[in-house]
Amino acid sequence: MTTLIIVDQPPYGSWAGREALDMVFSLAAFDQPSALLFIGPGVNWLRTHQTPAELGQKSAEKNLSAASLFGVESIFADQSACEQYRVTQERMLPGVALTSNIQKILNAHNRVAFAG
Amino acid sequence: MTTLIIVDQPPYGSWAGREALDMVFSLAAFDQPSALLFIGPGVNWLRTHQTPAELGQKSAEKNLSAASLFGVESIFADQSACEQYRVTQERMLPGVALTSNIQKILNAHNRVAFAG
Amino acid sequence: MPNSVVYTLVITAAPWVSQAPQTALMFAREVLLAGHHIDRVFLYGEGVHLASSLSTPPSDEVNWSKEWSQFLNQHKIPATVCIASALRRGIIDETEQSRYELAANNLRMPFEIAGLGEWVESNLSSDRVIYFHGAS
Amino acid sequence: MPNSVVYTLVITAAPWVSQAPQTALMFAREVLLAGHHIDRVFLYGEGVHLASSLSTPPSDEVNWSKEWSQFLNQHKIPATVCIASALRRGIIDETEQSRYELAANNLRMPFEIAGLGEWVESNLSSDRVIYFHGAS
Amino acid sequence: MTNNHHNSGTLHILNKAPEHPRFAACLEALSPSDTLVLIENAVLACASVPLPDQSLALTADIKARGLTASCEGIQTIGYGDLVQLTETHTKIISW
Amino acid sequence: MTNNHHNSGTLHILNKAPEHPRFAACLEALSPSDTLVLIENAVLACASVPLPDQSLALTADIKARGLTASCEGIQTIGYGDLVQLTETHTKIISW
Repeated sequence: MTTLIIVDQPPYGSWAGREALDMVFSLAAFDQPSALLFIGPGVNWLRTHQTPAELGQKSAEKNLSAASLFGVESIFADQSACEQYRVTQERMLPGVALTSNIQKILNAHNRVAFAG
Repeated sequence: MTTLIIVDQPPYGSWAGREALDMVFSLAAFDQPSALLFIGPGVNWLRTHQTPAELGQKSAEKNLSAASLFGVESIFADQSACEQYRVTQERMLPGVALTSNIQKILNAHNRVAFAG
Repeated sequence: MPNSVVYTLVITAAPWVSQAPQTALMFAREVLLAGHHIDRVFLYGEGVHLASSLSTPPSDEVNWSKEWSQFLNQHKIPATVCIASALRRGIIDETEQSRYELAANNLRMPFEIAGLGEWVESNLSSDRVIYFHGAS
Repeated sequence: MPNSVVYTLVITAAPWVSQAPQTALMFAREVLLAGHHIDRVFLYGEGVHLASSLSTPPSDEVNWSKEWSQFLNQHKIPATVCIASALRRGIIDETEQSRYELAANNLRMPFEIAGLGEWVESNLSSDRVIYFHGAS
Repeated sequence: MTNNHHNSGTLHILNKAPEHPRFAACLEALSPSDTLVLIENAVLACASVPLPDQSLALTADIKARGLTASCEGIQTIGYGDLVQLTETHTKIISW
Repeated sequence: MTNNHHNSGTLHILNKAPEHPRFAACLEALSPSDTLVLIENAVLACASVPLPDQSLALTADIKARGLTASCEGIQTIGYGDLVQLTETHTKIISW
């Protein structure tokens, strides 16, 4: 029973996305299947070349890169949001599955939650 | 020099509007001129017949009604937002000036702020 | 009771900011009235502020932290505050106070600080996990 | 200095929730570098959490409460926490602790608790009042 | 509200005002067999936007906001009814 | 960024993502003589929506979000430049 965590907030401006990732990492730590879905401005998590040193925050990109290492099953992203924010394939973290059918992703997971 | 405080959050779901009103009441308490502008879903503050007893919150309507008593100079509201939310004249708190030109209201005040 | 359902409630937004803790409390009361069971209440993110022992609203306003605490005590429902969310936001129990050599603690009883593992466990042991988020 | 400008900075969102306290600190440093003056920093609404003495982020993350407190101390800038916002959210100094008979206090130095009157006064005495809000 | 058999659709609990991006995201995610419950700020939608047939709204939130007259077209429920819906739906998403 | 005379327009400081209702409200309120500074989440607009000519964006926020390449069409500034803008504008609105 895979738990899907949805991220709809962009990184750096708020902590909501980081807290969503922590949920997914915890599921993985306890060997529970998990997946991530990025929608709306949340897809900005997926852009490469993030350099937040000047803000004094840790890299969201590095934070998310740990996801597949930690055993997160799938990382989905809304294709139209990626297009809107120009998160193109060559500027996107590897391993992201684009979808144009959010409803289908939601229906395929028994437990679906936002972090906040 | 009148300070204009803008409310764009509806009542009850968050405290932002109440904290905006507190700012206006404080200005009035120190004899400083103040005004309120309601935009977007913030116009739901202006609807009469609010009965929040079941929620365990104090009435936002009563909270706002105190504004003119406390010496707030003007209460403005975005006309199109009022129409969108069907806050009609007969269901609106008295003393609200409708505007279709937000820019003009903003330009007429030297200090303009949101509560959050 | 054949139709009894086991719930976990997760609150992710703070009182006096959002309506989430209020809605969650109304919901929780009806869960028990319907003969169901609340396995755990879990506070995450901004929700951890509900567990502050120092919240002091004006005397003519409901104290949602106190109301929640009374409800939990009365029905002996375990309530967990996520440790990572709590430490960042300055919600501290005696253990964390001494671990980090802080000047005070402010966790309201009966809330307890623990990791997200408790949430993971609730996901497994509960029939329903219901989230109460903020509105903004 | 003929072009010196007097600023008040108002922060209305919490650290580890929003970027507001970080942006405000970067801005404040540049204000002083430019030879201007900061009359007061005012914490309002969710911003009062910046004044918690108990915030304990992971050791590899910046502690924004501590950074702000050091900046204020170093430059002797008064910092006021709105009393109404603070009491509801459980940010308490010794005075309020004894007034409300609470078990602890958690206001970080040099922040002081006072009313919105201080904000009104800053509106009069400062050339610029700059607000730093949350992003959600 | 009285049937006790399980519903195969998803129960969506939405608390955001219609302007909030998550409001539109929720409505887009709704399947025909799903149920939508508007709570807190989301009940403001009763006065302002077209809602799908499978929408319900919390009475206490409607009354608080002075919307009783504006919400005549929508079925209203109490907190107990909401609990019952979470009982009959195995899958629930809070937006 | 170097002139020291006062500007009669309003300085708008915007930190919300383009989906946030306050983003649109801010852009609607902009007069031709005003200046708009995008900070924090608002710099995401550089990659996604058309912006008025009088727009500036904070470099640190652009770099953090990996948007340097996407923001070539917009003038970028540092925190010190933002301070200077608040010095030359007597009227400032933070959205």
